[in-house]
Amino acid sequence: MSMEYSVPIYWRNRHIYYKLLASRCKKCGATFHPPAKSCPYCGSTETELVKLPEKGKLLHYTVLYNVPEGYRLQAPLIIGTIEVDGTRIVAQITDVEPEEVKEGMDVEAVLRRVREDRDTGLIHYAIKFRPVLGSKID
Amino acid sequence: MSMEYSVPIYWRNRHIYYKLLASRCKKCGATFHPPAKSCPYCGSTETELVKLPEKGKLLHYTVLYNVPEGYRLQAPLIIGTIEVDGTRIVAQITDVEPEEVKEGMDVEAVLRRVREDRDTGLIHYAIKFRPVLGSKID
Amino acid sequence: MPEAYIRSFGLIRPGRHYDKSLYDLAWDALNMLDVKVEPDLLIVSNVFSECLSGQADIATRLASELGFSGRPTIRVETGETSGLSALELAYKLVSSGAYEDILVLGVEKLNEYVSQRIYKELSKLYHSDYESFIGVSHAALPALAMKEYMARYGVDRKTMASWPVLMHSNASGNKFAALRFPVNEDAVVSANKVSTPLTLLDTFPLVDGAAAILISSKPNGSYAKITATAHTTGGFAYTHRKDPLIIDSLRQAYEILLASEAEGDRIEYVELTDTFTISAYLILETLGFSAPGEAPLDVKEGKYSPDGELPVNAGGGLKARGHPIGATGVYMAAESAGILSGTLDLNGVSSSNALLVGVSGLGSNSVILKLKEV
Amino acid sequence: MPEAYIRSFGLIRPGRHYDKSLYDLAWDALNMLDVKVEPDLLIVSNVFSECLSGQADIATRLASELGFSGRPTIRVETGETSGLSALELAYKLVSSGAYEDILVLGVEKLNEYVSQRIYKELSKLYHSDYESFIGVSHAALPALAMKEYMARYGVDRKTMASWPVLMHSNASGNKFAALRFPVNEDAVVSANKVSTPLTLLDTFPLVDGAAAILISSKPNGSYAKITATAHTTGGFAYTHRKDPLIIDSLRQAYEILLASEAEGDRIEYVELTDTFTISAYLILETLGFSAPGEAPLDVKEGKYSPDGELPVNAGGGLKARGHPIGATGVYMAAESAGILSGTLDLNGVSSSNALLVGVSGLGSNSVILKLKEV
Ligand SMILES: [Zn+2]
Ligand SMILES: [Zn+2]
Repeated sequence: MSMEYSVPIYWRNRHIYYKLLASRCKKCGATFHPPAKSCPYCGSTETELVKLPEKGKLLHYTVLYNVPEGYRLQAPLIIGTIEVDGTRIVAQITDVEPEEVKEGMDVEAVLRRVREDRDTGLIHYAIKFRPVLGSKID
Repeated sequence: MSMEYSVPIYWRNRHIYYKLLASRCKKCGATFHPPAKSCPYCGSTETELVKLPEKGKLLHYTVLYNVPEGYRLQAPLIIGTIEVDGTRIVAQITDVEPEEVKEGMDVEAVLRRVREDRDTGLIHYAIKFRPVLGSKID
Repeated sequence: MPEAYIRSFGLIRPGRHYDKSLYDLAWDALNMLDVKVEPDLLIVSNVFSECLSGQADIATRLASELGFSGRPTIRVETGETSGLSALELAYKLVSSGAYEDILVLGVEKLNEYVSQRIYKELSKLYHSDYESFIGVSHAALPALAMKEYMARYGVDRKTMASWPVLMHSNASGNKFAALRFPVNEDAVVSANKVSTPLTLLDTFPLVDGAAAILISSKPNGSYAKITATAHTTGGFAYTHRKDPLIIDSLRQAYEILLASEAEGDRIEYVELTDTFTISAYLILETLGFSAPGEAPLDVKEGKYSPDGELPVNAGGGLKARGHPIGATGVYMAAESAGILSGTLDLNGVSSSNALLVGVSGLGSNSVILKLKEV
Repeated sequence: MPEAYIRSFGLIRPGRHYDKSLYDLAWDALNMLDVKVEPDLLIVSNVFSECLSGQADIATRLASELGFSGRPTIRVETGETSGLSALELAYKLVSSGAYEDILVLGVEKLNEYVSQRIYKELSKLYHSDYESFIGVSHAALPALAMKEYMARYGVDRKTMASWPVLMHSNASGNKFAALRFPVNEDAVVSANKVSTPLTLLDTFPLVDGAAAILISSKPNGSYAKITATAHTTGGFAYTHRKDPLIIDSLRQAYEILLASEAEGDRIEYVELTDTFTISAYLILETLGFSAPGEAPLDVKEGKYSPDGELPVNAGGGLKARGHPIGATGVYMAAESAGILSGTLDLNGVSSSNALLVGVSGLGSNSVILKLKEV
């Protein structure tokens, strides 16, 4: 099955995939991820990009078995909600077995392979979160 | 690039791809191809499948260079409008070089490979038309 | 000002119809209508035809296939609420006098490829540049919301299973339901894991389906009337919403709907988009029918059962009747019109009004329709 | 009864905007509007977002990206006439009093993949179960119609090139055109073969684009008004039409439009969907502006030039301004509103009315709008 993914889309989104960027609304002050030009809370189009710290706390996670086409090699995926400095992020949790994941554990951002495009040979990367050393056994 | 094509769609359409079937409208008498449940001319839903003769006349043709994804191996394609017993059909013209095709030539239906699905290894067939022997030099 | 009536409806049993094309399904639904259909406008609700059937301009193709050539047609799409959006549009156009008879046709043909491919398509209902890209399928975000719900309100996994148990029970009494077998809580909890703690029985089946409704300004012989609608949008990404357990767009839509009604009669029946078990609970709580954290127990105690205080999804809902994405809203309206007119027996439920509640994703948009008996 | 005015419009120059997303393009077009936009409804016209951008429910995603969260939105799609269908719908909803301000946003992002992939998507505008399957691309059927036209009327290839020559000339004077270079007949004939005898210069460029129009019931400060529309469907397959050189659906739509008008003023300006060279000729002849077989010579002799008897596509048309599929109809209306209001100079054309003529494929559906100056 095809795993093709648009090269221009990936290229345009690379800052979101490679760095922990969020948007901050100048009107209502909300910070949100993924970044967007308009504030989802108040509709203001006055927003600015902010860099988030790379450490956060895992709030909730799920182990995803029914992955979409293109992600089968890595299944199951661990997907978590992470709070970073008050901002919630959904991301993959990596470098850990599903049974070792604990809600509340400290996690940090790392760049990891998300998918491979079999047809073009391209490899796509994005930020995932891994447990901070020593945090697993909290 | 992917060449995937739906297996159920191909299977359901196999009668159209393998046989020269048209629909005849019981209300206005029109015969049309590809077959459909409703008559495109009068809107009647009283139609019946009819088998067309396998020989016809090439009305017009084009040599298609910008083929869609999945058809590159066979490019350029010769696409023609063929009149079979008063019914017009659009189909590929095969077994002939582009420069040998003549409008007005007699053609006959044959089953030929239309596309290959690289991912599944499936080969898709459909009716094409080839010049009737001796007709080329008319 | 004219009113907008449901003059006729038709629907097929959702399922894996490998032997039928999208056009065949629409044909079958259309042929169940009990009137001669000569619409001034055909509105088609469909989400995935370009990608799964390889056909753009599906509305025109359908007009041609169904014998409506010549008549105008448009396709309307708003994700999982597409069918309700199409009906809302028909309501606006008929009640404003722009058209007299509009045929709304919801149709979706998912089963043209293997499930993996369908999951990929379904993930397009979420934020494609971030959520879909990092591998979030259609089930992962509901699973995260479910985890958060269970943690915040202290609800155990078995109690969470109340919803699918009720839906499978309701579907057993609906000849148009895809899954007509009962399940118990243990079966739900121990079913195949899809995205923990969410199992296969917390999700909708991947079905094809088609349903048709004729909306008319003429009351004669009609089954119900549409009296009010509301439609809102919310943050598109899961983390673009303040609280994943409150559906802001739905709360706003419900406030708009209530404010638009002169007489606020008590809601007697609800159809809602229980795309996942958690979706049903969040909708019931956002609308105020259950207090936060109490929907699962309310379900379990029978509040929303066919003989309960407020029957919900008497035909089995998305969970068990099935969720043919673009067609679903039309199914909801068709089943409700059957109940309101007493012409469709769904576990004995009768009612004089119905609230149709649609949420796409986990709240990217919400559409509500109010129906009344005629 | 209220009327429907074009209160404001914005558009970006179509092109290959690799550095901009679909949302960026929409943002840019929206920001060109000269009023604060607070629409009661957002109608998005787009054909290929699911397959090329991986995003379903593109209307809600756009509402979220553009700061319209909360407001209702729907996506409308009817193939190549999508933009005109969206505008027709806005006209019906505003002129019937259902809404006061509707933002119509046409946006298409084709250039996310290589051309081969885009050709595959474009072939979905044709009959997918037969035509697309046997390998017919978007250009093969127009090529067959072109061959038939040349044979029936005895028009040579060089005369057929009159249309692209005029369109490139017109586009040179349009700052919003994708291709702003002149071409001559020899250049058209000898350009790369796409599908003989049709060359690259007989086809539209593969561009991204976005255009926005605010339709309002309030006349103050508006640029034009929509006074009538017609919308029809025809046979979906090429061989489901009696004569490939007459567009039945368009003829029917034009008859409906003319019948709906109390006063039949002379048409002074036309915008039409010249998807291919042959499309322009067939539309001009079906509408009766040129006699059968005479459109190419009429074009060559200047009848449709900016200073001619009936200026057509003063901004370069689909051929040279560009054809961002779902956005195209909105471009047509925006450029016409610019001409009618005297605020956009397209080669000096001025007019008091405009006919916008859209045909999808070679006649699967047709949509016409009539605009007048205010
Ligand atoms: Zn804000
Ligand atoms: Zn007929």
